[in-house]
Order: sequence, then C-alpha cells, then structure tokens
Amino acid sequence: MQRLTREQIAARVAKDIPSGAYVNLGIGLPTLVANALSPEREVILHTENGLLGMGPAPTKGEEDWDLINAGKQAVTTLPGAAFFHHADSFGMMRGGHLDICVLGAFQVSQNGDLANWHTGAADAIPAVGGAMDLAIGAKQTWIMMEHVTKEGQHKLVDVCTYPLTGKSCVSRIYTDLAVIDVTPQGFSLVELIPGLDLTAIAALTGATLYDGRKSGECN
Amino acid sequence: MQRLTREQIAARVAKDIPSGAYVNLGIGLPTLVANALSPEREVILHTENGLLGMGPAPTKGEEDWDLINAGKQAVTTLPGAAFFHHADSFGMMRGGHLDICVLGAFQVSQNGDLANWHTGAADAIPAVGGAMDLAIGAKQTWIMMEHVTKEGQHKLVDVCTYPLTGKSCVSRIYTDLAVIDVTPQGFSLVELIPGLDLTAIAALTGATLYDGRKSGECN
Amino acid sequence: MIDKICHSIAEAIKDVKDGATILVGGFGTAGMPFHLIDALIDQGAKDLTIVSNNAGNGDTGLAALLKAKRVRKIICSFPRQTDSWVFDGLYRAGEIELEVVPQGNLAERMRAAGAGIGAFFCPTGYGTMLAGNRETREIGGRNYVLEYPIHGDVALIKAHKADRWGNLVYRKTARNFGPVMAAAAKTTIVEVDTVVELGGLDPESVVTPGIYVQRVVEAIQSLAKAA
Amino acid sequence: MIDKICHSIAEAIKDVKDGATILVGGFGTAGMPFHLIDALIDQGAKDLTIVSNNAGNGDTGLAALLKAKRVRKIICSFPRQTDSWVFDGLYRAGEIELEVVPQGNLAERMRAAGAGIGAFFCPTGYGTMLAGNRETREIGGRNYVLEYPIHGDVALIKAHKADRWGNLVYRKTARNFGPVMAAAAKTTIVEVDTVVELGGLDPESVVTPGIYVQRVVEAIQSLAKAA
Repeated sequence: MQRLTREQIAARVAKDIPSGAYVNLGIGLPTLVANALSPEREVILHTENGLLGMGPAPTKGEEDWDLINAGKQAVTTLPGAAFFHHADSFGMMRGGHLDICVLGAFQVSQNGDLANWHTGAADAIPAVGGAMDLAIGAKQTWIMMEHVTKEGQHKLVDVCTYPLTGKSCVSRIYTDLAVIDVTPQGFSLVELIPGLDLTAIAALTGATLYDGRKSGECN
Repeated sequence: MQRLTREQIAARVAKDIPSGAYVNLGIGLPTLVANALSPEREVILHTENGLLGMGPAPTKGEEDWDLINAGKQAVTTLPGAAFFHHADSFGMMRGGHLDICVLGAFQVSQNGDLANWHTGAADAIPAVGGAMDLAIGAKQTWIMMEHVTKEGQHKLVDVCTYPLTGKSCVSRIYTDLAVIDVTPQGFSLVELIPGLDLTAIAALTGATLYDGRKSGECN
Repeated sequence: MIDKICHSIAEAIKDVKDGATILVGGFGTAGMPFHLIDALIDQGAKDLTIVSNNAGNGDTGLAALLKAKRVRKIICSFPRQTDSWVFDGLYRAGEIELEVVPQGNLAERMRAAGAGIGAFFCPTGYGTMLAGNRETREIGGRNYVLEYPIHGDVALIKAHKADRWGNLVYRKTARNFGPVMAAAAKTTIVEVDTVVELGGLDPESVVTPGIYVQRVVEAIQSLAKAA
Repeated sequence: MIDKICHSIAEAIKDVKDGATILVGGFGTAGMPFHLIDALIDQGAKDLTIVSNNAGNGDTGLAALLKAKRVRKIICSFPRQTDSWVFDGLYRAGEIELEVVPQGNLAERMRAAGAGIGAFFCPTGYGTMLAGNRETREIGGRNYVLEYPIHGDVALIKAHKADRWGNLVYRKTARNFGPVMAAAAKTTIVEVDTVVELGGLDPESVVTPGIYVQRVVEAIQSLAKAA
C-alpha cells in the first residue's frame, strides 16, 4: 500500500470537478487542487475576498498586493474575471451558487458534521474566517484531508468532539487512503487505494463504514 | 389672498432644501421642485429606479428610454452620477441615507401618518410602487399638496381614513396656503400666505393647528 | 469550454414549465426583455406566476403574455399605469390574481433569495394593509415586518453586454431589477444587445458575475418604447 | 458646491470620539486604510470598538492602533494570523475583548445596517458555538440564526479613486469590505490614491455612490505589504 501524496489527493479531487464548475478552494491543503485543474476545463475559482475567475500565482516580482486570495497570497485574474464586494461574495456562497467548495478538516462525523476551525483548546485564539459560510453555502462541500491524524487518531468519527463549523454539510471526503461519501446511512466507501483492504480502512475510520461499491458493510 | 400656484409651492419647497442634499422627488406634484433648484446648489436627485445625480429632461428627440425616472419620463445624468440596481437603490432609502423625500398626499394626520397610495375605493386597482419605502426611509419626509381637496375636504386630518402609506413619517407639509410642521403636539404652523388669517387656515385644517410662530393655538 | 451563449432564442427558453414562477426584469419598458417574452409566448408555458415591477405596458412584452392568458398570478409593486389596459381588464374580470408588494420589498425579497437569507425584518409597510397579518417586531425602537424571500424558477432579464461565461453589464437605468433577479432564480436567461469576447468586459465593472447566469441570447435591440 | 475632499488627513479624522465604533476596511493589508489609521493614532481617540475582518498584521495599520492601547473590543472573523502578534499578546493578557463573527455574517450584518434591515435569519453558524444563545428558526426545512445589524459611528476605508461628490471606485480585491462599511457608518472617511474631476468616473462603474461618503483624503499610496 502506498498512501497518496498531497498532490495525488489534489489530483483525485480535481478529477471529480466538472468542466465549468464554480469552485471555492479553502486555505491550506485544498489550495493544491488549483494546480491539478487543466485550464482547458475552465473551472471558475471563487475567492471569498471578492473575485471569480482567479488565476494562478503571478511570477515572482510581479505580485500585486491588491490582488490576493483568501490565504492572502498574491494571485492573478483570468479573462472573464469579476470583482465584487464582501456582502456580494458571501451572498454568492450562502445563496447556494457555488457548485463545490473543498475544505480541510479536523473531524467529519458520519452525518456530515464538520469541525475545521477550532481545536477546542482553552488557550486557542478562535478564528473562523469564511469557513462556516463556505461549509453550509456551496451546493456540495467536499473535504480533503489525511485519513487519520499524525498521532493515528480518527478524523472520520461517530460524533465530532471539536467545535463544529457546520452541521450535516459534508457530502464527500477525499483522504490519502480513500474516497468516502456521506450518505443517509453514514460513511460509504467509494474508492480505496490499491493494497489496502476493507478491514484496514474500517479500522482507520471512527464510525461504521459501508462499502458503497457493493452495498455492504466493510467491518 | 392669493393661493400659491403649483410652481410657487415647488419654489417654496426648494427654498428649504440645503445645498448638497440628497433628495428624492415623488411622482406628480413634487417633480416640479426639480425646476426650482438652481444647479449651483448641487442638490443631488435620487430616482428609485437606480440613479443618483439625475439631470433635467433631455431636449425633444434626444430621449434615451434606458434613462428614465420613477415616473417613466426620459431624464439625463449630471457629471458625478452613479447607476445601481434596485436592491441597492431601496437599501439607500430604507437605510436612511436620503436627506429628504418630497411626496404628494391624499391625507396627512396630525401624528404624521401618510396616506397617498390608495383611495380605499373597492374597485380601485392597488398600486404602491416605491411610496411606502420612501415614506419611511428618508431622514425627512416632506409633503407637497393642495391644502384641501377640490371638493373642499380636509387633507390635513385628525386620523387618516384612507389606507396608510406609512405611520408617523411626515415631518413637514407644504400646501398652497401654508407651511406646517408635524410636531409631538400635532400640526404646527410655520408660515402662512399673505392675506389669510389664523381662523381661516384653522378652519381648512381637519385637526388642531398650533401656531408654531408664537407657541399658541390658532383656533 | 464554457459557452452560455444560445444561438436560438427558442432554444434558450424551451424548458420553461407550466406553473413556473418567472422573474421578469424591467421598470416600465427599460430593461424589459421583450424578445424573451415573445419567445415565451411562442413556447406556450401557462399557469405562470410572474414577478415584475409593473404588470405590462401597452400591448407588447409582459402585456402580450398576460393577453395570451398564460399568467395565473402577478406579484408586482405598480400594476396600474396609464397604459396597463391589458392587466386592468383581466383583473377586473377576475382572471388574474394580484399581490401588491412595496417596490423595495420586492427587490429585497429577491435579494434575500439570491443571498440565502431565510427571512428579514423590514420597516417598510409596517402598520399598512400591505403588511397583512405578517409577524411584526419592535427592534431598537423601530417597528418591522417579517418578509420572506421570493425565489424564481426562471429569470428573464435584459442586459447590455455579455461574454460567454455569462458576465453582464447593463445600460443606465435599464439595470434596475436585472442583477437582483439573476441571483434569485434557478435558471437565468438573458437577452443582450451584444456578446463580447471573453476578457472584453472590465472585471472592475462587471455588474452581474456569470455565476448567476445560465443562458445568454443576443437579440437585435428592439426599438425601446416610451411609457 | 459640494466638496467632500479634505486637504488634511488630520482634519478629516479630527472628530472621532472616545468610545466610538469604527469599521475598518481591508482584508489582510489589501484595502487597509493605513494613512487614516495612523492619523487616528495621532488624533488620540480611545476606548474604541473596531470592526474589521482581521485583528491587524505586523506592526502597522490596525496592529499599531491596537499596540497604542486605543481599542477596547474587536469584532472580526479572523484575528489569528502568522503576523498578528500584537493582537495575540493583548488577547492573552486579557487587555482586549474579542467577538468572533463568521466572515459572511460580518459582511451581511453591516450590509443590513446600511440597508435599514432590522434583523435577518441567516443559516451560517447554526448549531455552532458562534451562534451562542441567539434565536433560531426553521424556515422551509432549513435552520437559521437571527442576526442583527452592525452600525458604525465611523468607517475608515481605502478606495482607488474618488470625485468631489464622494463617488468611489476600488482596485481589485482591495474592494472587499469598503462598499459595505461605507453604507453602514454615520461618517465614512475614505483614503484614495487619486482624486479625479467630477465626471471623471463612469456612472456605470461607480461602486460606492457618494451618498455613502462624507470625507475623502488623497493619500500617497503606501507601499502595500504582503501578508
């Protein structure tokens, strides 16, 4: 078994994004998806700070710091881009106009609850940004993350123990080991990396995992 | 006694509009106020259908029917004009950004209730347009009307009998006979045309009229 | 490649269903999508609910749709005009249902639909017959009425220019309800004077981003009509 | 003649009162009104409530205002950043109050203030700790939280160009909160790169009409800083 690299997870997510889709890529890991989308497919990227039609990073030295993404990195515009203000940008999200947003996560529960903004630690400074708006706003919210934490703890869980970002908002999860749908029955396996068996993936998943490929339970 | 003409009422209203004010002139009689405002004063006119900085009517033959006012008449723009959509235009009103709106009226009550959209007749087709938004939105709502109806009925009344446009929204009334403020005590006379005495104006007013010029009752 | 430009107006409008709620742009005739309405009449959908500022002028556009008896109900702010004889006749004959909404509430209710707001407390119309029996609340010493979003199945609007991604700019006061309706409808169909190359619109000046637009047709500009 | 252009930045900002609520534009450093904030530090108003997306970056702008101990409370969506050490220190020392608001709610609550909406039902944050004890309601099968407007006494924003009526255009993503804050504050003060002649802005492209703007100052464009 060979875990997917971050770039490979990004490529796997990108494969499922239809041509012409309106997509918001969250900060961190999901940002990598942009590099895996070929320009010919014309996926239109939204950034919460007021731009549709976001292009790749400028060449070094060409940065315009009035033209940045949600992660405050310099970006560019593509032909067909449009700028708008913050209320319009978040109305666009909340109103269900984005086809897909891809977010990172600390935990996702089997009913699609998402925790990705706060570890719950007493001394943490809370900072939510646009995560809650994105989580509940897009037509589909996809999660891109490692299957378990570095310490081996479950991130796909029965019930989230961290403070929630949104309730029942996740539809699909892409990890370094698998692609999993959130269904009315709970987690449902869509795809597994070669060399990993059902017992192993089920053990790495903190809630019942159904095998969506043949409509049975994995464990 | 010589009643004011429509143009004279308009000129009287115009006199009270400060230089640089943002003003919406309702359809009908208030439209005449525009002609009484000298351009040097730079009063900025708003029209509900999405324009600030509305200019005078174009010369005949020069009309652009994409550039109209609330009464669907062709207008022009002044340098410094701005176009915006309907939600923004009415947000501008409702949010209290207009300094003054000048409206016509069927009835105004002594507590500032306004009736100007519906006669209450059973067979009338109701049509409100932007009247309710304007009435309650501007910082000050001024009324411009004949003091009594053609049939001699009161239009300044104790309680409105026609369906209301807005409650407690009128601050000042300009008629062909007088200028009257709506105060916490009720109607208060600000100015009277020459040749009309207090007893006469009080008789033409359907509620107690105080003489705001010397803090006493007129009748 | 994204291409929202339809080369036939009939094609653009073919899937409008009976019983649909249709948001129709325009304030009087400015911004009225005459070609799309004509195509809708040809298409034949009936039992429609129309949301528009007025209830038609003269015998063309929305008035023609009403005359063709395709409209069950109209939600608007100002139906009664000097040239609204088609609507007036249907209304007096009891052949059309009317819901009068203050103009700003009409705009804000569609804005709420587009922006995912569930309901909002609005001061306009408080204490008037148009507030009906709706919930009211005093907030910070001012009285408000609870207003709900108006969603459209379809929006038919007029813009000045578009590109193939559906980005739009409008012309003068013909902008009016266009941007609000585009965001409030599931399927937004736009007639424009001109289609430009992608990149031909300044990103700073795009009024309706293409995300709100599903189909665009280039219509020969109809002779705009005075009210 | 209307002339909103102030020839001194100190003059533009002189009447900010202790205890005021100040809306400060910018997303990171893009659209941050650095000159106005420096002038506010010199002016000396204290006990301020600041509403802004972030809680300052590095040691300049909003961070410098915080460092000068003028801010009692900050309402923002994303205080914690790699370069928010000034805020972090004050917060951990218990010297500043923090209210975290989801970014879209921050924008929409200011938008509501500007548009005269009394409160609105918003789906964002439902079921999370940021919804606190606020009223909730199910509408059409979806759950919403009741959110109230955020009004400002003053807005300090950055735009690209202005005319003497106060009409504004912005530059790229530096637009961000500017238009929303301009409408939500009693007194909106704008620093711009360039003042143009009246008529020098295209009426179709004005983003913030001058009705929302009280004062404009032309500030030499500060060297924009990377996050």
